[in-house]
Amino acid sequence: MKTEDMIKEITRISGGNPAKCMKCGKCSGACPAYDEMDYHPHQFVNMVLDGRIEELANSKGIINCLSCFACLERCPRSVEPARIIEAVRVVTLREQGKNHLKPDGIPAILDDDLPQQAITSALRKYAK
Amino acid sequence: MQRIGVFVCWCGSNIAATVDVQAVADALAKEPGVVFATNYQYMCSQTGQDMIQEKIKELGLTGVVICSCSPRMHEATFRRTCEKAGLNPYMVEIANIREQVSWVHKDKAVGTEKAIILGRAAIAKVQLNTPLIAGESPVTKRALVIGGGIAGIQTALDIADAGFPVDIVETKPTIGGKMAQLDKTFPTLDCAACILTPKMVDAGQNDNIRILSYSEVEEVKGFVGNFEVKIRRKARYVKEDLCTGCGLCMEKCPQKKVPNEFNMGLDNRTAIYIPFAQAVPKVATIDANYCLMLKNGKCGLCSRNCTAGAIDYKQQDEFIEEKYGAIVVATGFNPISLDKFDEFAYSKSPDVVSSLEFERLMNAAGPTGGTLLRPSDRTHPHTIVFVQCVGSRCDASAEKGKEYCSKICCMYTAKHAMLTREKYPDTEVYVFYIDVRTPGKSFDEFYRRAVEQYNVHYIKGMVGKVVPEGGKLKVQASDLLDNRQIHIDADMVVLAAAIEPDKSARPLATKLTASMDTNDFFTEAHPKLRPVESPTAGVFLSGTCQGPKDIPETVAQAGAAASKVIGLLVKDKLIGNPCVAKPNELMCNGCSSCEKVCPYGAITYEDKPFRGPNRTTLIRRVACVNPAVCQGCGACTVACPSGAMDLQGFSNRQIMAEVDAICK
Amino acid sequence: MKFSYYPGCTLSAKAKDLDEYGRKAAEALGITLEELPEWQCCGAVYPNATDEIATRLSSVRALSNAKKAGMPLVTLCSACHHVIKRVNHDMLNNVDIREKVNTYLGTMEGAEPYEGDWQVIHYLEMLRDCVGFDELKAKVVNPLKGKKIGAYYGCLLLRPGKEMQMDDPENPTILEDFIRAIGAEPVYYGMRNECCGGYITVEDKAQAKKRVNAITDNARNSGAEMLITACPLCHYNLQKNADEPIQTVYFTELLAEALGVK
Amino acid sequence: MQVKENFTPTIVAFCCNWCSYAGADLSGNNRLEYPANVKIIRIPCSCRLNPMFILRAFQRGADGVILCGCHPGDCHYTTGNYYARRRMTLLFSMLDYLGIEKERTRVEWVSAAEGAKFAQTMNEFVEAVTALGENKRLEDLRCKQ
Amino acid sequence: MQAVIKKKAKELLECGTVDRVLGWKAGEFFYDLTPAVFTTPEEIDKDFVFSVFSGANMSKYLIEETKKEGKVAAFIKPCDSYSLVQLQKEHRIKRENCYIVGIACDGMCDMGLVREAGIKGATAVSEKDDKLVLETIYGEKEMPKEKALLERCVHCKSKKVVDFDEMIGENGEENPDCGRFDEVERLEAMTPDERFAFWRSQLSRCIRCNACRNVCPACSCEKCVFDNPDSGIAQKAAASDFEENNFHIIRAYHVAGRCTDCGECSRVCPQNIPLHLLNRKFIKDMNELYGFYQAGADFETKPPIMNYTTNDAEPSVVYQRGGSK
Repeated sequence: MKTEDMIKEITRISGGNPAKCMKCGKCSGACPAYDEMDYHPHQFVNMVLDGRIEELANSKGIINCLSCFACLERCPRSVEPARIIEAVRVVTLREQGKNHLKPDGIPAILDDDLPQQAITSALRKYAK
Repeated sequence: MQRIGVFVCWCGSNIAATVDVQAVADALAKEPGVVFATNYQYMCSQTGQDMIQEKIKELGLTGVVICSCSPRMHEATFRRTCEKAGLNPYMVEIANIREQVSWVHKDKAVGTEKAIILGRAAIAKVQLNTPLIAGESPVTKRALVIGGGIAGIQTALDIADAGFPVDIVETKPTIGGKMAQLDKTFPTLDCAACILTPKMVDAGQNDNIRILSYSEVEEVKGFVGNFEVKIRRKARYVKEDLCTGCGLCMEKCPQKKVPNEFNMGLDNRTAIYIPFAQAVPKVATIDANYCLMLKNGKCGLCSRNCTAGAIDYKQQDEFIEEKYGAIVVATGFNPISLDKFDEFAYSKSPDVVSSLEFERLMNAAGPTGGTLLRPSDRTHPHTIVFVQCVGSRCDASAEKGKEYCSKICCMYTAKHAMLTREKYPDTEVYVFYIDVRTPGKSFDEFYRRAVEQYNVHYIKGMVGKVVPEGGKLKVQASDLLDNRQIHIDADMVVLAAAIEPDKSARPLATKLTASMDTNDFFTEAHPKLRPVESPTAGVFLSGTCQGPKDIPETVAQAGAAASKVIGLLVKDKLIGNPCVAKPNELMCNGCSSCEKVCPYGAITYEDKPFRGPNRTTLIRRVACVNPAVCQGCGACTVACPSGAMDLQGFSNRQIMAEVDAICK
Repeated sequence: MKFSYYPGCTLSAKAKDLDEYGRKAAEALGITLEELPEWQCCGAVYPNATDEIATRLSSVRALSNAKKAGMPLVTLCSACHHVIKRVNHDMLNNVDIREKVNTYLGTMEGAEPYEGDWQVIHYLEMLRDCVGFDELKAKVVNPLKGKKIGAYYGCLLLRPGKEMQMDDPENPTILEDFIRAIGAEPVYYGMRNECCGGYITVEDKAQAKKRVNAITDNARNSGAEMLITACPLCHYNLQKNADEPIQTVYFTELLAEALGVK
Repeated sequence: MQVKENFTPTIVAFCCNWCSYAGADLSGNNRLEYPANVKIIRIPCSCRLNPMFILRAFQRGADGVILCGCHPGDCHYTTGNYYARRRMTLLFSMLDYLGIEKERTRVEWVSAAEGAKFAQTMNEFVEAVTALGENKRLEDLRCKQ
Repeated sequence: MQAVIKKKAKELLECGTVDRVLGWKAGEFFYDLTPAVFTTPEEIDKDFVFSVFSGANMSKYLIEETKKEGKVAAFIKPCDSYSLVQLQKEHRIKRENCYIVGIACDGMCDMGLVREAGIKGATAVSEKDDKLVLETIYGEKEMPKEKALLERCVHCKSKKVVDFDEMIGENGEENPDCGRFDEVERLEAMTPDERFAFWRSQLSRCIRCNACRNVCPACSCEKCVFDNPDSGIAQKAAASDFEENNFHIIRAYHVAGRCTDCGECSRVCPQNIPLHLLNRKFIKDMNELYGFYQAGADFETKPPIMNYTTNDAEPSVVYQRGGSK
């Protein structure tokens, strides 16, 4: 995927808008996992904007983020870094080929015999 | 039928190059009502104007059409020309054949044809023009200033100096406003009280100024030059004219546990009180929410001790009505409530304070007598963390805080940090900032002094959490330049809370029919060119009610507002724009549709007698437009179902005639 | 008062106390909790990614079934509540998610479309808004006098405040009010709404330990003798990973005790 | 629908005095061309535009009518264009309901600084109306077939 | 019903509550009921009629009646009551000069539909259960009342009398799901050509008799814009066909936001032009674009066309909305 598309994809999945960031750093001031993360919440926002998604994808940060939403709650600009970190995490897991399904693909593979649990569980593999 | 003269301008070659001006004049000469048509090189030149005047007189023209540049350019010029020749200036119409024809069309035939059509439309309109005479209204030579902070005081002083009487309406028991609560002022660090209180005294003693403290604007009627305002004088239970301000009552008052708003609730006052020593008027006020006498009729100590006999427990709110020519809004600001920012533990720890509270803690007249002490245990703080932009610059969808920059926080935080370091060199001071914004004369130098001379630690980053523990405030924050999270055990945290317009501003705006933005700041008539006037004629803006401002800017705007007011009050009468709405009373239903869409409150209703059938008299409710208030937008004309409301100068028939001329 | 009740997997296995005391206490308060038939695991982690549909399905089924039963849905586990409440918010506000979920459920299960128009509340909200803490106080037979209790909220119950809408996410009072209602004394401490590191507890014990220690130290230094929580993950983490654990119990246990049904 | 050869539509543009009329002047100042069949009528504010004026124009042979006013929020009279916006929305919807081609009516917000936008808008509008051909429907809505 | 109403009318006159009573009396035919003013109990006994043909909206008559000395009583059906409130909002009715008796209503009938049902030579009507009983010169005939209901009653939006001094019968409820916009939707779904053909065929039947204007409670202007020489459109002498062409569009526009959808315009149209479909289009658009609004439902709310929000839809929304085929 091209960098621009990647930025769009991350933004779309996150449901947030990194461009709103005013670089105040409150997210990283609020983060309880700051010291364990190699890239910190404010960096995620900035690096996604810069297209440095590869680096983020390979970082410890996507695992060590506790998804506690402190950054999301306290963000004055509604950037909500937790959503962006999650989006990077999700895209990474999907890109690495750990699953072959995308929700948009569901209707295509629907047939009468396939039990819905199969789909649910298959889809869930990449989530967590 | 009018006798119309048509004057086609060449504008040098600007028009003549792409429009056959002779052909235009010839074609328009054949239009009904046209008795004369000509063309000339420069109609706006003296010779051109002389020609128009000559022809008006010579041919007895009743209407003039000028085919030239945009009316935005020379309409006023040509109206004056015609007026001098004895023609009503509103009998002139301009066909814009430069901006709309010669400059945008290259083909001469096409341009000429269009110029003729535009000329016809103008002729069709002039056929229906009627002479309009601008209305006049008298001016009441008295001004009202709403709000008695530095903005209101300065405006009142300037107006009074010009010789006009001014009333200041202030909702608190004293004038002075926020500035009276400040300690020092940036960037010169002179003491706020030292520069403000002389002005308060001036205002109190000026013969032209009447201070109506502890009062509110109840109702506003009328229009520019002729406002009628009803003012509520809240019962203070003390006769203002008798009270000497000796303060004995305060000593005797047994109810001593009232949170002192002047000190931001950091200490207590008595139920009968004078807010601070330099109050103007220096008159006591009884706080009815706390007074034992007023609450359960048992006490009366103040009354017994008052040698002037000023106490009156039976006092009621009074109303006064006064006429004004101009109104100045100076309702000021407040820091926002910090309820939604409890990650800083503001509501949990008394040692987390707002900047205005810190201001009081530093002030010699404050609750600690000017010694900086922690509110919790009255000990000297050794580490202080300042947090900037609390509630400023927030995204709207965050649903807390304000979208705008509050403008003054960077400077007062630098001041606080500097003063702290100066008075208490053993105190470490950290300032967390997003950006340090210091545009202004000597402002950045001031901030740099805090950093370079006073060694204040400025950290680019933001505090994310404050946890009170063991008498300390554990501050967790980011240091973005160092790319690390830092933890500081602070003794005090000071929050630079965003500022917002005073809550009284919104209802006041409704009473004044003055407009506001989404943040409840008053809108100016033009953001650049008319910054101290509200779009509502006769209403002016002073200070932070219009937007965040520091003291010098506020004073400058106060002076500007005053000069606008003086400019209005020196006039003996106001001449209006005659192109205003006019109802045909015979057709008016009195249905209030027009009133609902009028942005100026220019429409009122009257019950008027009309002749009915069989010599009866019928009383009907009909609309009346105040021509001094109406600005001529025309919203009402479309809202009116019967077409009873029309707009002079742009009447239904005139516009229809233009449509017909163009579509023919 | 009758409610649909969603216990969730953890409450059926590892956190039986939370569930059992919750049910007993409800009974004592005259509340009927009707367990949803055939509920499924909520997925335990809310799918933040807006394009994940499958992980939202079981929450929608639970909500939809509660709607059919005509009773508001009550949850007890913080994690389940977080997931179901937020999925409900998505179904109400995110057209894209709503359409995809309904298309899927419609085609696969012939289910009626669900529009996010049913109420899901946490047990605590039921106590506060349906029973009322004053009413609860009146029903307490065994007030827990003198107990100094710290409320531990964690993250999932409160955040994101705009979606969870339970309490002020930075200055919550619901657990403190609860503690007061059962006769004990609430102790404020700043870390009560900071994360315990529950999500990382399997992968990175050290990080979880650090988080938990910060919380327990702050609670103890602020005078708390015990902590209460609504979250099985926090409960586990606070008990197992702290260097010096502070006694932590589910709030329902104290509720049952105060109502004399423990 | 008959389309005359070399059909040039008659377009009436109502422009508010404060923004759009000035915007039109600016496109003149900058020599930005637009078709000559656009004729501007100056009104004080977009809220002065009575739907009757539009119907009248159509009935007298106009092929398209456009209203230009200040951008919402920038009205010289504070609220005029907000009223105009509702009035025109409802009127256009009604004309569409009667089967009149909705491309014949348009509202565009043009500020005093948007000379280029004014010219561009007029070019586009003339093009759209030219494509529709002559307006017959409003002229003869009631004529017996 | 008639007996109860007549009794009430007489009572109000006799005990001096009112000086006049506004009611219905028979015209040339028994179904041709027209509003009339009664001043004595005797007149009421003689001429007062209330039947399924008492469809006329009484509120408009109160404009003139309440200008007069003394007090007038009026019998107001639910749909009339919305006009009554709307006219008060517009300061047209002096409420202190009238006494309003609300009457519960389960629909008024259309004589045309009775004839269509094959019943000829009718001379009187009465109701039995949910049937209409018609005395005809050929004997008594029956038909289900629902088959004879006026269009507006089939899609009755509300059975609630919104303003009254006393009620006869039990007050009903609003009925938001009355399906009154179904027909508008059907038209919206057509192509513009089809719609144009539809409206042309309808409007070209108009004979400009002004019946719609005369009956409409919203068309109560002191002088209609079409008769106003300063409006620029009343130039009859200039042989303008502007008025002819655009009368109904302008009328619908002028009553938009004030029209309570009482349906009188269509009821009285001698050419059976479905004029209410024009009004309903405006109502439907306003509901969809600016939030639900019912004219005359209360005394406070501003009509959407005299109101705004800063983030209203742009007029270009018309290009995207339904009916774009």
